[in-house]
Amino acid sequence: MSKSSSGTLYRGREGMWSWVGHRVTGVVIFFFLLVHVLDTALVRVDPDAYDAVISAYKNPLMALGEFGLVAAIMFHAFNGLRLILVDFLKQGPKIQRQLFWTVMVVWVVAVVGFGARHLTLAFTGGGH
Amino acid sequence: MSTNVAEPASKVEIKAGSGDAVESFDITLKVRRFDPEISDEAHWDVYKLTMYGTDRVLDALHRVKWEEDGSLSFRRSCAHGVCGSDAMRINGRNRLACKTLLKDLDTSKPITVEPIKGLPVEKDLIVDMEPFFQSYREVMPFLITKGHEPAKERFQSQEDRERYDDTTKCILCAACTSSCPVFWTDGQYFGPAAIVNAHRFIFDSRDDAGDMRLEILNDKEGVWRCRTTFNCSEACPRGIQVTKAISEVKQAILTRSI
Amino acid sequence: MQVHQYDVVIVGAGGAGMRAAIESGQRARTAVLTKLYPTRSHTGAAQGGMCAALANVEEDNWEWHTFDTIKGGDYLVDQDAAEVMAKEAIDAVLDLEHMGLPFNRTPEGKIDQRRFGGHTRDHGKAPVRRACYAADRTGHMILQTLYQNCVKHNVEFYNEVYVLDLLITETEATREDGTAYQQKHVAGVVAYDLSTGEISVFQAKSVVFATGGAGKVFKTTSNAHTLTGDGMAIAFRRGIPLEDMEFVQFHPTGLAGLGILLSEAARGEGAVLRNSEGERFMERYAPTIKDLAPRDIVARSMANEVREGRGCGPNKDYVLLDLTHLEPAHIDAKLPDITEFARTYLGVEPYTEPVPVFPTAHYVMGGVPTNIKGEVLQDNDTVIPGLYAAGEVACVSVHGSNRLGTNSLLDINVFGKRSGIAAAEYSKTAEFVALPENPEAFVEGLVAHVRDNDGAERVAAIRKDLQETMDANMQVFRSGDTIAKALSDIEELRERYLNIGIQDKGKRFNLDLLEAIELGFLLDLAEVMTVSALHRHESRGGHYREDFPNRDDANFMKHTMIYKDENAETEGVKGMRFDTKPVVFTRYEPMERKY
Amino acid sequence: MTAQIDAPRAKRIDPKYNRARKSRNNFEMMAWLFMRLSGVVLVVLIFGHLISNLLVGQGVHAIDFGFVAGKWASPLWQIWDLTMLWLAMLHGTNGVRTIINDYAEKDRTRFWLKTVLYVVAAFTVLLGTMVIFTFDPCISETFAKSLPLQCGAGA
Ligand SMILES: Cc1cc2nc3c(=O)[nH]c(=O)nc-3n(C[C@H](O)[C@H](O)[C@H](O)COP(=O)(O)OP(=O)(O)OC[C@H]3O[C@@H](n4cnc5c(N)ncnc54)[C@H](O)[C@@H]3O)c2cc1C
Ligand code: HEM
Ligand code: SF4
Ligand code: F3S
Ligand code: FES
Repeated sequence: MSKSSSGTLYRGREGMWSWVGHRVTGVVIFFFLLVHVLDTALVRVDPDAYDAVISAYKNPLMALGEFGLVAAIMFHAFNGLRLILVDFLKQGPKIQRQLFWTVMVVWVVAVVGFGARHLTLAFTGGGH
Repeated sequence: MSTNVAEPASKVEIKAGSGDAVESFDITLKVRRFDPEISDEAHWDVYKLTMYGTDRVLDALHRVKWEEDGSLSFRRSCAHGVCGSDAMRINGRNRLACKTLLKDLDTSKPITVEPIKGLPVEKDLIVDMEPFFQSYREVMPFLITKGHEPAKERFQSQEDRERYDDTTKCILCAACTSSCPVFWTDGQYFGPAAIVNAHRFIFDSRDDAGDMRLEILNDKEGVWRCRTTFNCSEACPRGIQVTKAISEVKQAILTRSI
Repeated sequence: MQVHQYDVVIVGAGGAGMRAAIESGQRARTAVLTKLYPTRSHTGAAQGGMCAALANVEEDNWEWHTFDTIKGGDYLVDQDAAEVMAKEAIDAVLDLEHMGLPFNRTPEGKIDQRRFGGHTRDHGKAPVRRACYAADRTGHMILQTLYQNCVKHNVEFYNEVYVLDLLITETEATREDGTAYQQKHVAGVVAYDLSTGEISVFQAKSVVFATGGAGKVFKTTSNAHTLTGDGMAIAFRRGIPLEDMEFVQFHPTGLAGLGILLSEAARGEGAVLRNSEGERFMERYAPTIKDLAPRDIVARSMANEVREGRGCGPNKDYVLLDLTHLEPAHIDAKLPDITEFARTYLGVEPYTEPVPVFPTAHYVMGGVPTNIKGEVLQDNDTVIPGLYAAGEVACVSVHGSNRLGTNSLLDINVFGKRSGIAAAEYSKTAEFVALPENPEAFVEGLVAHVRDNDGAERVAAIRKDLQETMDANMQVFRSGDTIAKALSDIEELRERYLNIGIQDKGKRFNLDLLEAIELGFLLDLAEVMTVSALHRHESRGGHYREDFPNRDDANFMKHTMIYKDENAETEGVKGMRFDTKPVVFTRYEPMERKY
Repeated sequence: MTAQIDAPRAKRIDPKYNRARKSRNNFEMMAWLFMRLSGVVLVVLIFGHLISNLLVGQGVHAIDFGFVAGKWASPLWQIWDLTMLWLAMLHGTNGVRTIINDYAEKDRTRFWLKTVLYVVAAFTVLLGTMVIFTFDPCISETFAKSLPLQCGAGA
């Protein structure tokens, strides 16, 4: 196809951007999952190594990363539920935009809630 | 059947019509140009025009073509949104140029006009529609009936007729298919327009080949590639609930297999 | 140059072309050449309906339909043709239904029908429900259904291929009465491929012209930009006469200033016209059927209201179409598209506000003369074997001097089908006519001339001037003076046309070039229209002359025939020959046309 | 500069526009359905997992070998994590498969990317399964002491 078909970005709306988000978060989670299975596998090999790796997760910087990951999972999860509703509810396609904004609200609330808890735990050093 | 309406009054009070003269304003039109006879690269051309309140993007393009640069090429015919010739990307979204009033756009910024995405560009705003029509033809977009043709019309209840009304409105403008991020990727996806036109027959009570069409759309390039991004529904100039139609086809395939 | 051979070549993929293709494609090797993708054809813009005396909702029969057609056409209709059309209308509608057309339905599930202008029960007693419809998208559904069936039957299309010439050869022949004449034969067409700029020859045993109308001669029109009368002009340039070209229909309800059509179906569903005083003025002009009078009458009444100062708006130059007494739900069910046009293009909400409307050039009643088989005539009665025409390009003449609403969608189906069958059948027994020498030479010359000319005149400017003079002088009201003015303007524009220059010199998608060629067609047709109009010293149907306000059956109950002829001169125009052709009467005597 | 103009469109359908070989079976439908069903289940599983690991008590700070060992001492959590692993991996793998199908431009690239994907996914699933099933809390000495009976150590 000729190069000229590129041009400005398509200005999609909620539907398209939520799909971009869904796709990106899906891939991010997938790669995390691969790593996560690997690190968890260490429990089978050497408990100390496992603890060492896990303690890395407890570092405040990593906590931010975890926070991001959980936010991604939550977005993917909530939006995934929205997609399922859109697919199976009779009124789904009609109310997709409302559903999207509901997802956003729930997501923000959940992320803020989780963040408050998780980040305080991480930065106050918790029990250990 | 037409309902009977009360005979209208012979004389009524007419409100003093909104007598405002049509206002004029200046716009900047940024058009993506491409002519392989001149260069392999596309570029933007910018035009400054004075236009009027009832003018549409198509009028602006005509103004350029007729008064400034005759080589600007685009398709158009009916000029009122029924023939489907002039789908293009206006300010980043697929629209019909003849249905997009300039005054409804932000005229303080340049208005960008580009060809629709995902189909090979031939020249300026003209793309090759053949892949699009190819998909359309593949879904068997025609009535298929078994048995004898009745001497009179086939009967169809008003409810049955209403069932597929929405998808009969399609003008094959390709605004939907070329707004679909999945179609952009490799152009193999059947695309929303083909599905809309299959839907029109799948849900027509007179048709007997719904199963065959469902089978066709159960293909790996069929309905399952739709990721419900809704760009198609938003782009459709006929207001067809495209994603809903796709959903209904998905569901029909599911119920048929289970 | 490439030469293609087909049994049948159909030019145009609108309703008429595709209806012909469906028949011909199943009988003979057929190609359809069309300058637009088939579904872009202007048949898709038709809104209101297609008439047939199905009698699904009330008593009706095809004989009443014949009568209405003849009376509506102000008795200039060839009555044998009108009979054929009204009779075959019923099958034409049923054919479409069987092909899948989604008509609106009655509660019993039959095809629903509604009222339309000029269609009456029992010879004018009251409006009758005769128009079969699909909301206000009837033409769209017809075009889609026909295209779908072309796909079904694997019809071969050449899309965006412009036919620019008709290949005609002539042989010496003698008539029954012993006089010698030149018999024309059709050998094929020459076409220009928009995407490559290549010119190719299509040799064919039969050629069907279905290129639609020529509304772009006017400025305010319901017609598409691409309706430039190509078929008529091409035939005319090859010595085929044009019949009744003075009769152009102005549809009463175009969106004011834009010309976009609001179907007569609006009035069929109960909308009424009002002037600035809020008066339903049609009660004065057509007391019996009021707003549902034939189009020429309504359009003139509107123009008259405006002329007498009862127009609306800042310039008092339009009247209002009032739907506000109709239920919004009813409007949505029956007139969804046209109300959206009002909203989109004028920002008017038809539920609550009346819509500004004014007559808009809509339909060319005249065209290439044919008989009821769709065969093209080279004079009053000599058929050109193998050449057919159907649809708006043709003049059968079923519409006479004024077409009734819904009769055109009918015309394209009935005569499209007839010509498709006839063309295929003819091709089975006929031989290819030898191509003339250098068949492409004419088109090559035309294209090269337009491409290489470096004149100072712009195509768009000439076209604009043409359309403006036609609007000003050849519209609803005409007179000897205005017509003469239009004609002299056209002559001037022709001079300027010789001196055009286009900017796009490329081969690919050179629409600049084609617009210039189309302008040539428009100029030819405008000239024929004005010359025809000058000759007709009477008022009849769509042709209203203020200097001759009455119908004059004694002198003008006949068709106008204009020929291109280098040796003749008509109304001061060199190269044109004027003739007439008798009207065919079967059983209806001309009466005064009152509604 | 002038580019060559070949016929931009063949008169008839250009073979390059013909869709790749048809696949008329229910695979894509099942995959689609699976994404939705697994999605619903995954919400429960993943949120349960997150809550128990990151929110309850000490949150992330509580996680160490002992935490894991303690969890997997219960068959409920074993099954929980096992299902989650399988569903998430299948779901994720299928998701990435879709994405590869979308964006890979050549059939060869597509083939290789998918092969790598499947190998990695299979490896990960098997590894994870093995870890959960053959998990041995006693390899840690500290832990073995606190669970003398199970480990049979220190006796
Ligand atoms: C807005 C509107 C509403 C209408 N509503 C009604 C109605 O309700 N009822 C009714 O009966 N009638 C109605 N009419 C009239 C009717 O729709 C038309 O007269 C009819 O559709 C004409 O059909 P056609 O097939 O002759 O031409 P078209 O549909 O115009 O098709 C012309 C075809 O010829 C092709 N063509 C033209 N020139 C060339 C060339 N040089 N080379 C190759 N191809 C060429 C074009 O590509 C096109 O495919 C309406 C018309 C308009 C404009
Ligand atoms: C938490 C619960 C989850 C839900 C409700 C959920 C839901 C969904 C749904 C419905 C889809 C299909 C989207 C579509 O067809 O358009 C999907 C796609 C996907 N999911 Fe999940 N998912 C979840 C968890 C996960 C996890 C844990 C992963 C990673 C391993 C993942 C990775 C993906 C990927 C990569 C896609 C493909 C995205 C695409 O094609 O655009 N998801 N998810
Ligand atoms: S569904 Fe809508 S956007 Fe798509 S082709 Fe049809 S009319 Fe155009
Ligand atoms: S834009 Fe594409 S992804 Fe589906 S909802 Fe429309 S077809
Ligand atoms: S020109 Fe016909 S849809 Fe725009």
